[in-house]
Amino acid sequence: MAAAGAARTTTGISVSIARDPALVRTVRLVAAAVARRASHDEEFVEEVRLAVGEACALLVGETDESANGGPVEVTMRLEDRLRVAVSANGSVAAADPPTSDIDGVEPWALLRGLIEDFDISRAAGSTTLSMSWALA
Amino acid sequence: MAAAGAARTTTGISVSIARDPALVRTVRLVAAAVARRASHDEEFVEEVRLAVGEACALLVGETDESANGGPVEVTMRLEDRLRVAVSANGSVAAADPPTSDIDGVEPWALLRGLIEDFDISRAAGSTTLSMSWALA
Amino acid sequence: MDLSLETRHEGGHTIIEVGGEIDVYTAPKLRDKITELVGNGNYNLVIDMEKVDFLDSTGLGVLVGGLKKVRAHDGSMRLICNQERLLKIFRITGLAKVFAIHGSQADALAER
Amino acid sequence: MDLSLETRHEGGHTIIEVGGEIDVYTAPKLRDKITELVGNGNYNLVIDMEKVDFLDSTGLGVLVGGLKKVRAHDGSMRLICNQERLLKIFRITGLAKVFAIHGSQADALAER
Ligand SMILES: Nc1ncnc2c1ncn2[C@@H]1O[C@H](COP(=O)(O)OP(=O)(O)O)[C@@H](O)[C@H]1O
Ligand SMILES: Nc1ncnc2c1ncn2[C@@H]1O[C@H](COP(=O)(O)OP(=O)(O)O)[C@@H](O)[C@H]1O
Repeated sequence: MAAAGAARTTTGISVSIARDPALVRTVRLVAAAVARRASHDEEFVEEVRLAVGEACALLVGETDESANGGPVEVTMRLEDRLRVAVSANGSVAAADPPTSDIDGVEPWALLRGLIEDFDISRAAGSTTLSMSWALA
Repeated sequence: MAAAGAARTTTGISVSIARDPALVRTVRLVAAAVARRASHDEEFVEEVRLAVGEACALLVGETDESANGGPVEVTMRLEDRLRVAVSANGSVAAADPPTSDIDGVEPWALLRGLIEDFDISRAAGSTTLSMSWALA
Repeated sequence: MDLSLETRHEGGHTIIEVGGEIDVYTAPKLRDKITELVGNGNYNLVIDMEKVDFLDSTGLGVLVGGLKKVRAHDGSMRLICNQERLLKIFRITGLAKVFAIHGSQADALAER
Repeated sequence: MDLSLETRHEGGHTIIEVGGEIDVYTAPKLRDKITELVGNGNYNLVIDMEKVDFLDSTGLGVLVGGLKKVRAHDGSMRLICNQERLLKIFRITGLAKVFAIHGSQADALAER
């Protein structure tokens, strides 16, 4: 199929959302669409949707109070692997040390457990969550 | 409903895609999701999906040859109205005069006929299609 | 992906059942199919759009191009479309007057 | 939107049937519902997640928070979940060992 071939060319989409929890599901829609271009394995698609949604949720934060923290940016690229970066400037709800506890849930547990290649980097008040998946 | 109230606050999403025709449908997904936040009228949602998809298709162009023309950027904001801007730098497939003919279809006819508030502006080699809808 | 094309021959007509989205990405596949059919001598086409979810101006362009091709051979191209949201697109662009648009395959094939 | 909550009382349990997506946007609504129920003296909750399409860590946090609340009243919180993709999330986070997860309402209500 043409789509499968095209997936090997670098093609990318980036989405930037206001720090509004209601927009996270829209980012999940995009993540699922991009993943589906790379593979028709619905388990893979679901994993990407969950991981990108989770990363986005952590950076958006639950309350609208952080709305002045600037946008959350999500970049997805299909190249040798599916590469996703989710980053936000300013104060980030999940910028606490990775041992923090939100209602008893360790915030990075899900992402770390879900994705083999997962990385958190912080620089100049900005946090970037990077993840990638091999393309079948 | 909380969602209806939230729609009156300025909240926005922007999507930037490589000039790859396969990504246009992903932008349509986003457009439909944003429109659905503003209104549950499916006819309205469908109109926004069609218009944003059409604008995006015109700037992306049909062939991958224009892939080096830089990304196409789509910005959607819910404020007093739903405001959408679709713009692209560099050479744009649809930058011909509005009387041009692609296989007999006048490229702007659909957008002009569909949207009351539609505007094309060109500046410094960049084209922006702007459109907006009243929120019911 | 997300465009399906099924071709059948019936009573001198060639019916293309199109499903999914006809847009800037998929329209070339429909164009190629029409070109192939006309190249093989099928000049009376019926495009069944009942299962089409989305149509943009690239898709319209392919349909207009197809109409030109079959007319060059004194052929015909009929469309089947029931969906108001698609009919609206044909009306807005003035193409509702250009195409013979029918409500069903039976209708489209009945007409002389 | 996109989170539905239906509450029923049956045999000393309060069943919350959740539908849609439990995420950073909707989880507060589930938290409020649990808080309200516990506030009104309902300490034995059954969360039916059969119609849940999506669950993120904000949703997990609300469930863990709910468990803490009912336990503070010597109550219980049982989950109903059949879907592998959700069960996987509970396993990854270690919460599969924390919650009593059942395959059906009958199962959840049968257990003492
Ligand atoms: N995301 C998570 N990953 C692993 N363990 C978790 C996670 N969230 C909570 N837990 C653990 O689940 C257990 C249940 O917590 P809690 O609701 O406080 O119940 P308890 O009354 O048994 O302490 C705790 O031991 C907590 O550390
Ligand atoms: N988007 C459009 N809006 C309005 N009219 C259009 C559009 N696209 C094509 N047409 C018109 O449809 C007619 C049909 O064109 P064509 O396929 O060349 O058939 P014909 O053989 O009748 O000229 C033309 O008159 C053309 O101007």
